[in-house]
Amino acid sequence: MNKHDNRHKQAIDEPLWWGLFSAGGVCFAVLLPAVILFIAVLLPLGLLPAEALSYERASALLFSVPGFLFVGAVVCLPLFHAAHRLRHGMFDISVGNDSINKKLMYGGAALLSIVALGLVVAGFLG
Amino acid sequence: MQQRDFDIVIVGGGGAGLRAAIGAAEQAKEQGTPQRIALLSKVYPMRSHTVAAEGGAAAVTSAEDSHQAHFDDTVSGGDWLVEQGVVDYFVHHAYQELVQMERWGCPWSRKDDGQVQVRRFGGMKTARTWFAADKTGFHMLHTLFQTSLKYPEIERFDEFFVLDLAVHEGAVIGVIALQIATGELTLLRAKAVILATGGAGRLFRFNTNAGIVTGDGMAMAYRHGVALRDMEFVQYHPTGLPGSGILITEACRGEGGILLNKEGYRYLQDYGLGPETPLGKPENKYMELGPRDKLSQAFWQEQQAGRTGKFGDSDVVYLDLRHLGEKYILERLPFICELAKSYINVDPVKEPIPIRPAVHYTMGGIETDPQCETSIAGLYAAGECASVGLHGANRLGSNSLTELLVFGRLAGEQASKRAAQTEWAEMRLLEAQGDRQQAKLLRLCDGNGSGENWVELKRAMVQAMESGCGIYRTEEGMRHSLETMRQLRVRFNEIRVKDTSKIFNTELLECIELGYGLDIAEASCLSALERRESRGAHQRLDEGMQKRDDVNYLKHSQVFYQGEANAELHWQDVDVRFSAPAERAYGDAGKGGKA
Amino acid sequence: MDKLSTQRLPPLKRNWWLKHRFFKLYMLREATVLPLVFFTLCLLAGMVALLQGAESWQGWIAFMGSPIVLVLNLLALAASLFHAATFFVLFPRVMPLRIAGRSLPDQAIVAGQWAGVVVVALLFFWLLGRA
Amino acid sequence: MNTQQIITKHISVKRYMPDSSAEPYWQQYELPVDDSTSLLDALNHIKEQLDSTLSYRWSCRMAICGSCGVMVNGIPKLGCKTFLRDYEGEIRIEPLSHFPVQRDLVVDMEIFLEHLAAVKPYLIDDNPVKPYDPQAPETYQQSPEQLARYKQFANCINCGLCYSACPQFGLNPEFLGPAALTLAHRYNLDSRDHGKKQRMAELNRHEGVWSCTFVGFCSKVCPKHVDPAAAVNQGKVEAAKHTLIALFKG
Ligand SMILES: Cc1cc2nc3c(=O)[nH]c(=O)nc-3n(C[C@H](O)[C@H](O)[C@H](O)COP(=O)(O)OP(=O)(O)OC[C@H]3O[C@@H](n4cnc5c(N)ncnc54)[C@H](O)[C@@H]3O)c2cc1C
Ligand code: SF4
Ligand code: F3S
Ligand code: FES
Repeated sequence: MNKHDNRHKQAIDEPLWWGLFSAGGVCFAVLLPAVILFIAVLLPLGLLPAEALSYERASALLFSVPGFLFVGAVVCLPLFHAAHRLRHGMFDISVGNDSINKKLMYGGAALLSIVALGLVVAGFLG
Repeated sequence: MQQRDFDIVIVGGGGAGLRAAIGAAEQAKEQGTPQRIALLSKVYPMRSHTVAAEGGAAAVTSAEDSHQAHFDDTVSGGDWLVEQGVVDYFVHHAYQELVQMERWGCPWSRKDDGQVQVRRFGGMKTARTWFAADKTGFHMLHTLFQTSLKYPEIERFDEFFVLDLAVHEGAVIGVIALQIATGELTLLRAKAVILATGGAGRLFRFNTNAGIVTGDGMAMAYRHGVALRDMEFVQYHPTGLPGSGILITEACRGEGGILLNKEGYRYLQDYGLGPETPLGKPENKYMELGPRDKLSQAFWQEQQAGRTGKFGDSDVVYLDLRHLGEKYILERLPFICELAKSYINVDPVKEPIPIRPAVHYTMGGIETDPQCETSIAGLYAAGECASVGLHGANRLGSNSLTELLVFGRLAGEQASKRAAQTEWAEMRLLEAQGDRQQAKLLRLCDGNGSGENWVELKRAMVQAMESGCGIYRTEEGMRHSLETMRQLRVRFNEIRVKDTSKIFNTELLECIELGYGLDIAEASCLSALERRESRGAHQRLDEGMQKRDDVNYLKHSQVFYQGEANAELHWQDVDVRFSAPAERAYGDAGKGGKA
Repeated sequence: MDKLSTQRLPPLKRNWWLKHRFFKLYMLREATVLPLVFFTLCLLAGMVALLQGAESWQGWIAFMGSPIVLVLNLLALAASLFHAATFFVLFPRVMPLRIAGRSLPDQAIVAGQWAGVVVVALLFFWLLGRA
Repeated sequence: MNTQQIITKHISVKRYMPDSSAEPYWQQYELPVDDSTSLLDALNHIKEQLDSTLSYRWSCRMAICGSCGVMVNGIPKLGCKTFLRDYEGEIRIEPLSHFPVQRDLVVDMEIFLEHLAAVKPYLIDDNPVKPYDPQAPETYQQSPEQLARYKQFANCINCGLCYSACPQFGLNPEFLGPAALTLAHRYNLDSRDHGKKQRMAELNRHEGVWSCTFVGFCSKVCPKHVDPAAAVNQGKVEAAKHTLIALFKG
């Protein structure tokens, strides 16, 4: 049993990634079907009323406090969800090395999240 | 040959062995003498047969119950062939052991107020059987195994098959074991050895026991001169599944299940167990809650009278649970439903379960004193392999799980005390015995000899046991079986295995087990033949022997090994200091009487 | 006891998941994040466009309408629904809900989550669907 | 019931005999089966009638001892709870996946036992409410509801099928795996236990709950409906809570 003692390394970061993954999973499941349907399907197909997402209305909706929250729930959290699954998926098919994959994936998600939120703030201030 | 030293070596990782290991570890702590304990088992401990026990474990629990009542039930259940001092010790320590199990985490079933719940069991006057759904043995074994992991002083040797004890000048000095994975021998030197190897139900063709229950420990002690006591008493359980023999627990009847013959009639009322109790209102010691021997005998009578039904090629009667309702059945007896559905494709909620008696338990075993020590100094035995004198001519259901705890702990403590005052013997003494074992193994694998086949011999053994030593026995049948065992023992010397490899050679193990089995089968047949009366599980049809005969046979049988020669039988007095033998009666006939 | 030199343990090959339907479905579930990432990147691009002005916003909408992008995003829509189906049944097993000591039936929890999806869709309809 | 019709079936068994050959090979057997023949019955038939050199584990033959796990057509199963009546065509029997093979159908379970032991699977009561007194023994109280919370997770027979089903264990044998994590969770949920903190040290490692990706096949193959996948993932929630609390306490 002593063998286990020197492996007692606690994974303090894992609960964080898993928490973000789970929250992102909920957003992905509950919000994204509607988001994708409206923004990526109905909008470009012109099936929404013309002024629904006109430049003015879209800017007003996005560059606001609710918009900030929207981006957090629809972009940032799902990104972490995706990062988590990609990291584990790469381990599943033996691609790369987990500790590097981890940095790449979560780092990527964090970077894109900052960009996304930054855009909202920029729009809000500008 | 690997050599290791331990203060205490325990053979057997079932309930008794694990409890002994923990008991020894605790005792060593209390004594302030650090001790190393080896726990050997031919299977991983949680695979031991204790895992299959379903019904429960008995102890005086409720305020209305008393030690005296549990004592009386056990003594009369055993038809007075019990050591009464031992029973007294047992009933007084039963409760504390079950509480200790609870404290170790055993998930006993509960009442709404959070107290442990008890259920009725055959032959017990009051409800005093603790249970964990219908997987009591499973939960007890896993609790004990997991608790044993707390003790670093217990070192496990999983899948080590013990071949022999090492005995020198009347004292045990160690054991010789085969590591199954490698085929290598290991010598374990010890100051005390505990045998907890379980019963010998596999001597019979049709039984409720696991494949490993082959009586190894009994044979090992026996071959070194320890008496096998009361081996003629073999319990038939009235409710085994046809075909496999898989057990349908007595708890089914405790919960209110009834037994029917093919005409749908509750035939037990014709066998001194009536009057018929109302449906869903089982009453202790009446009808379906009579003792196992009586129920199995009633089956036999019904079979003779042509009132049993057929399932496949087995004669069966029916265990009907349907009136209990689906919800109750699924809550109290989930495992039974699973077993009946898988193995005979019958859903107990919708159909009665076909059942028939099957060999279940060996009441006799390695003779020990009330402290679990055998006639070899430092050699202890506990659990089903032992005959400490608790069960007599018939064991009561749910006494034996408690026995594992009470006497497992006692054996562990005694062994620890002894080890604290004993020195190791010289290793060369063990080495000599190790070499002898090695030679024996080589001979089994050398491909010479007339090439007797173990499968054939095994089949002959189990068939002879079943036909000669069944529920009802005759002089002629037993004599024939005894002769058969003696011939088979000679033929066994010519046995050779086909598989000569070392790694995980299970064929070799089967052969060694068969050798053990033949020796104790002979002892069993001999004591059965010589007991010229009917008592408990031993029922004779011979003229003038159909009744209990306390004048001549209120005695334990003891069989002694004589090497290649025929075994010898002696008689030993029984401890009856508290309760004089009386009529053993159930149903209305038992009212007011001792039983 | 020491490991035996004679033991064999072939390592798991990277195509292990092709061996069984159950594992293929697992991989499919994990792979739902691929189209999700695509959609998220689209969305990011849209935000940049929105910041740049009306013209690029219109350009972005046109880009979203191009057949390949549209197909990929339809895929993302399907993925999100498949993900939801798998994710919702896991939830009650990870967080069994108990009310007054009795556990809530799994089906009720799953149904509740689907109801959430519908509510969100209605919300979007209320926000964007009317003229 | 008169379904005792006997038919002939073929089964192929993956043999490995390190004493005589370094490579495993397939061997075919032909045997009579009826409606109630289990795979274990079939193996016993082979051992006694056809080929005594075949090695496999078994004991209780009633699906409670956990000895007899093998792969049947690629799926981990208990031999004694698998009935040949349910299989058409060829039946291929292999030793359990993800464990080193010792011989024939026998695998080395040592790592499984190590993982079990690692999670401290026993009641830890460092602060007993009532100390145990052999003279006046008393049980803890536990209501049927409290019992129900962990009961299902206490039904594990340690058969190891879930380890053969779990690719994460296959990829990394250091992963504590479904059964061990379930056992830890069983004790954590027990109202009588106070050992959660000690167990968390094991659970909250990369090789603890965090290696599980909720493949879920473990629960699918579990012969006792223990649902280890649920236990492991509830363990994640617990580990996350534990970490949060530890962070706040510094
Ligand atoms: C189906 C069934 C149901 C039962 N239900 C009940 C019940 O409800 N209530 C009750 O009180 N009793 C019940 N019993 C009886 C009770 O379960 C057994 O008597 C008891 O479990 C025996 O325990 P044990 O520790 O003595 O032996 P076991 O549990 O059989 O353990 C024997 C151990 O010895 C080891 N061993 C044996 N030979 C060797 C060797 N040569 N080398 C190394 N190791 C060896 C084995 O590996 C095993 O670990 C039941 C029995 C059966 C068969
Ligand atoms: S969780 Fe199920 S499959 Fe896994 S070891 Fe336990 S009983 Fe076997
Ligand atoms: S299969 Fe393995 S990955 Fe998790 S859910 Fe079961 S432990
Ligand atoms: S033989 Fe015990 S589980 Fe199959």
